[in-house]
Amino acid sequence: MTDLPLLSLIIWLPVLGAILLLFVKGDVAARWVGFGVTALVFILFAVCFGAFKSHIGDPQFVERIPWIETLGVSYYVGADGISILLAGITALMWPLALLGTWTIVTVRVRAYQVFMLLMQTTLMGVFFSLDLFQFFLFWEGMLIPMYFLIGIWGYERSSMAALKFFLFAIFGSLLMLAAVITLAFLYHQAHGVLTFEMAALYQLAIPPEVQFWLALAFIAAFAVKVPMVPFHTWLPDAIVLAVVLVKMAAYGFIRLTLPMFPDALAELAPLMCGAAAAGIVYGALIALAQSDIRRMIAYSTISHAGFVVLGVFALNQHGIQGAVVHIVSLALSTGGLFLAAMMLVQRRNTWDMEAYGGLWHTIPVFSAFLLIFSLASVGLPGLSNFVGEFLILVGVFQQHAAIAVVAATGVILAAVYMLRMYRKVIFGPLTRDENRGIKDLSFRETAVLACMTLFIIGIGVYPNPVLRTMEASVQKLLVQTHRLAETAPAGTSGTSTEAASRPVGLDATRGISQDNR
Amino acid sequence: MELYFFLFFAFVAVASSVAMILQRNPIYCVLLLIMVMISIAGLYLMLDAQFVAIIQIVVYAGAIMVLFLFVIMLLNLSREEGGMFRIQKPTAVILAVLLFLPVAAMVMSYPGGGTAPPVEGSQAGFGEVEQIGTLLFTKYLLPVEIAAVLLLIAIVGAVVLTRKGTVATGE
Amino acid sequence: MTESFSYVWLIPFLPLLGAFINVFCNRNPRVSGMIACAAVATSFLLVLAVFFQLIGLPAGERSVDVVVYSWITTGTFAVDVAFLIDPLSTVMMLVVTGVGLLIHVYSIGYMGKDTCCVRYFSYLNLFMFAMLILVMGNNFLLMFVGWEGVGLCSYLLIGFWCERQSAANAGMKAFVVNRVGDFAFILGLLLIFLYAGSLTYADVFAVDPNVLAPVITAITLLLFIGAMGKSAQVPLHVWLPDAMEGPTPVSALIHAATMVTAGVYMVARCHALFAQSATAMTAVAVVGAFTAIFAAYIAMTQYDIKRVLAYSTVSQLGYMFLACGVGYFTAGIFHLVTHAFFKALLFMGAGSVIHALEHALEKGKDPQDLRNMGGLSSLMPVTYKSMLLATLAIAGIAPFAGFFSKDLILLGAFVNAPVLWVVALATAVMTAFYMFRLLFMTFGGKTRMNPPETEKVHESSRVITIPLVLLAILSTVGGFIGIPHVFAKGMDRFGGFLAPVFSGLPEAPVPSSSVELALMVLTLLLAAAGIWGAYTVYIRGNTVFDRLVPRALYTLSLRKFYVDEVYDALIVGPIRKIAWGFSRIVDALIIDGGLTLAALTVRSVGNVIRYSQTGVVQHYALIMVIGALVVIVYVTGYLGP
Amino acid sequence: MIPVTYYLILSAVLFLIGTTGVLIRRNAIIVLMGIELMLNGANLSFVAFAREFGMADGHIYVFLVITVAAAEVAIGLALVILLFRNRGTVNIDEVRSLRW
Repeated sequence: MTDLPLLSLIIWLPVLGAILLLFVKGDVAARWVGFGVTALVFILFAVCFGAFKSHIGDPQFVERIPWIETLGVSYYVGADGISILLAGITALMWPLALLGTWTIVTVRVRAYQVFMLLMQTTLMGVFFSLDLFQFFLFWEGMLIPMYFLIGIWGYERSSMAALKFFLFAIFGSLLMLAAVITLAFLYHQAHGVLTFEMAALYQLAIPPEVQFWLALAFIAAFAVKVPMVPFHTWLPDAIVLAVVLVKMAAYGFIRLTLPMFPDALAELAPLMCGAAAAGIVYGALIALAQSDIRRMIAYSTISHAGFVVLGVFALNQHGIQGAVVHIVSLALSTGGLFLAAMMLVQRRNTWDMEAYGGLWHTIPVFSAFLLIFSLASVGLPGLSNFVGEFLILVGVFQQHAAIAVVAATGVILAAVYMLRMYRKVIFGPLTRDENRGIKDLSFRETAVLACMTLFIIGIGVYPNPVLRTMEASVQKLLVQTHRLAETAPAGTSGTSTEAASRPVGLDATRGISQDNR
Repeated sequence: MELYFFLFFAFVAVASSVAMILQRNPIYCVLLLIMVMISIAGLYLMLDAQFVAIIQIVVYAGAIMVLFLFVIMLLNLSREEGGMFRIQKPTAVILAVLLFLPVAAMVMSYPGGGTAPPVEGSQAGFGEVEQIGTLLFTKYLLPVEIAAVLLLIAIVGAVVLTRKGTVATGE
Repeated sequence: MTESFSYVWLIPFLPLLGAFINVFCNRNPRVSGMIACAAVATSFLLVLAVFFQLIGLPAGERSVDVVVYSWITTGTFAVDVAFLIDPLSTVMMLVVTGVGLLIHVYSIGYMGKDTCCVRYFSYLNLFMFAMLILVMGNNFLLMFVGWEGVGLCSYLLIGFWCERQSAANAGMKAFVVNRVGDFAFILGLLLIFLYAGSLTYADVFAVDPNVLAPVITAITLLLFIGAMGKSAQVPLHVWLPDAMEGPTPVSALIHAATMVTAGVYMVARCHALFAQSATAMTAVAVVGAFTAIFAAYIAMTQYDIKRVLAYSTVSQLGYMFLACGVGYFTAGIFHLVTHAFFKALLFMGAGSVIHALEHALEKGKDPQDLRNMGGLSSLMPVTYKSMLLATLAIAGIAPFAGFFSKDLILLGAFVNAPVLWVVALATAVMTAFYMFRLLFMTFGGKTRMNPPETEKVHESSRVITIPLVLLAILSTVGGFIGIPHVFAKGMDRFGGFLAPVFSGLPEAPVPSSSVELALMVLTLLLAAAGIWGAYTVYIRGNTVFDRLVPRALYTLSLRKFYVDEVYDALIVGPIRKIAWGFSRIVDALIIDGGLTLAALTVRSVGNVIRYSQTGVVQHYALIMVIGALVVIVYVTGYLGP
Repeated sequence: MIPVTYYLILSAVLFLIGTTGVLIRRNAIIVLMGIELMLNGANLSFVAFAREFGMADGHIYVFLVITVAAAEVAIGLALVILLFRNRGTVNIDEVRSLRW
């Protein structure tokens, strides 16, 4: 069974679905085809996850077909611990998103399904590609369906939002393209042969100052997608797919920046952690002042994305594993929150929180789900976000204590703005009479939200399967990240090759006092 | 001996082209241009390019110039009165001279000049129709096909453009 | 030996199961009460079984770890869901499930008619689950899970009647203030993990002191701030009085007996850490004492029956922290247990009074306001008698529970920190005063209700009164489990039971028995003085105190030292402004503005270049020729021969 | 035998005369003729080099240039006719509507 080219199937099946959609007549049929294909992809993924051996760090299910020999580019696909988790959450979220927005998207349904399927393909492509050129192609390819999805199905001012998003993304990708080419060129210079294979590029010894600029280019490209604070203004208008992008950007960080530029990271990591922590507080503060649910969720995503970046740039086992778990739970909780908000708005089509209030008795089921999603994103222990957040804090605390404290304040602010939204929308007296008529969630909607809640609680209560699948590959990544750092001046404290977290325990005082003070 | 022929043709070409751009009456311009073309055909002959010379006269001078003539007649253009020239006349001349200088300098520095190879010594039939024909349909097959398509498009375009009642003509 | 305790995971699981059943499988309100009580009753029985099994073990080995499954394992960070069964956690479990059971029974009567009481009982069960996890966890992270879970349930239960805006606000306030405490708690955890390499109690306490030395004070203070947030000590106490918006059994369970004591339990559990840092101990003691007197002072002038009890809880918690601060952890826990009894009883008594008055008073008269009550002793005898016993207990009158536990704390304070002892004494007087003021205003004196209302007042149903009576008995008898050895050697079974947990502490100095007796008499006299004061003012209506107490002091106390207003002005207001500033100015203007600026510059440059298109063909030709010229010159490299 | 440089100089001269013609004349047809002259100049240098290197490829290029010229003239004159029909004039100075 596993000789079947699983990964290629997962990547290209949605495209087939999209083509199939062209011949389908009628909205409902289109929706069923869209849902069917994504569900099939999920089943395929489940098989893949089952066959995945978590103790090996290197990529599995590898498929390689030479594509452009002259450039040394090949269609090189493989899944390791981290990418299989991120791809898994995408595979899970897509059918749920399609099912969730069944009645919400009514205009041009067929095109919507086509674009959603195309986007899934490009996403899977990004997660599974081991060839830098192919990675870049999927990365760019992802922009087109997103542009249309934001442009057509976004909300008012959506065309402007789509344009703004596109410009930001293009700005980022140009930098990345430049970096990719220089990398390939350097490799060619060093080894004669021209290749874009990531594994090969990891081994490349790049002089530190060049490394600095390359790292900067990659980071800028991904920072736009995260979005990090200065580049985030496109998000509030293009909230529809914000969560997806966080996954992409974080994966970009983990897969490309960390292993390739160890020396540059020695200086850049504290900077990025500081920026991320600032992003957390900044995003949370602004979310506090929003009266529009959509913008509030957008800024909370920015705040949570800051946590993810913080985890990634902690450069140790806990930080990165925390970041990946946080991405997975972010997709579930914020995705669920936004889906629920869309369902509510579909009934009353206003995004303003003030228009609601006292909904607890009119729509109890919805209120319960909204409560679970809000609490998940606040980081209540026992739900998935807490596992990620706590691991990130543990990871960052070892490297930069002050930054961890700032990030931890994000926890308080998160509670404030999320519960403020909940109080305005659900609690309080039922004053407006148009709120009385709202009917509760239909069976389909409940099923979707229930499935998400199941996963949120599941990961919260028993996160080990998720943690174990990526343990080996994070280990390998860290060995990769710190290989040159050892020769570099004692920038990062991780001396031994095993997990970079400081050798804690009895000699902890020596290790701590040496670089914390 | 050949030098005289060359000088003669060159002089005719240059003189008639200068006359052409200064001539007020368009018909005379066309005739002058035909004169230039014929003199250039002569030069082609001196350069053993018989086929091209013939083409030059038949197609270029014969067909294209006649087309010009036809159009001038159609539009019934008379002598141009008044400011025949654009105000930018001096700039144009200066530019022409400026443009000529580097080219001339470059050409003069060309080493191979002066030792024209013996005409008979080269392969027989150089520039003959047979050699051109083989070349056309072997090495340059693709360009020929493209040229054919180009002509087709040109014809269709011209017809469409000038037909009455189409969007282009605005009736 | 651990397998014998393997059933322990059922104790927290049963309330969770009850909550699950209530939420998903049950719509009928009456049945939901039954399910909830059944769940808590079975877990109470299990706790009793654990208690007796633990006593069976020799004193030394009374600490059992029961590991259920490994929760998070990444590299060096390994935390698993495991329960620690030792005397301290067993005592807490007994209190939580015991008092919890009585409150569940009480709630059936109290909430019976409420429409959505199914939701109420599921929340109550969820709370029990979270509290048990907090108490039974064997590592800090599991305690934190319980910590936040309990915070969540108090948020849900305070905001239970969510139609009332005040309830919603109170719920959010409680959660946010708790979150501030949890923020400090998390930082403490991080520090512990960084230095001790693990989060399980056994490993952390086993780390030898000089490893933790540089950060021990930081860790303990951070943990204490977390405790202050949860147990409503002075700077973070603002949420408890507002939490009275929730139904009364909620106040009884959460805001009297269990949740608020979580902080004391945590400090007691980490006694090994706290003992290593003198500054932390003094901080705990000082904050405890100050909170005690501060809250008692405010409680004296409040008119809402539940607010008086809320401030009294804050004050008694201050006592417990004082006890821990001066090293008498056993006394702290003992007071926690006795306080749970009589405070739960007081709240439930108040609840039955409010319950009765709700129907009796006309519209618009607040059933919780003391000024609308009076003379209920004859109308509600059982409630009156049980509340009388509880008030005597809390005032610290001889045979009752409060006397023994408070006396131990006073003894500890006298021995270790005389200044704080004086403060504690003053608080004892105030406590006696405001408790009996409450008693006399509700039950004593002539009724302030007009005749038609008094007919409608009648004693609550048996389901409510039985728990009252049971707790009354416990309040009176409760003290005897910890009789100080002054009266009877070896009778201090409570101290003996907890001794192995606090074995690591330096032996507390024991004053001579005569001094102890003198202290007891002194406290008794002061308590009596307090009672006499309340009697003269509220029964005989004597206004002697009005002339004595300056007007300013009275309003200061009535207005709760304006703490809420100060917080709003200093913290809530500025944060809202900063947030508004950030979103409107920084985000909208600067960043977005920057982008639109870039867009504008591009357009303006475009405008300038636009004029180069003149429309005349020759110009274009000219430009082309110039271009050609430039290229040729560039290529050939020279401009002429 | 005439050196190839003479031919090149001549073709440059013709080319430049054509360019000046294009730049200074107002009548569209004359401009077109100027362009034809420029093309002829180019052809001349093609043939001259063909002769120089003994390769007939130059002739092929001339042949192709002629076809292109033919196409270009066809369209050019069609436009001129249109211009005349719409605006009544052939002077490109008076046709400036396609501007900013």
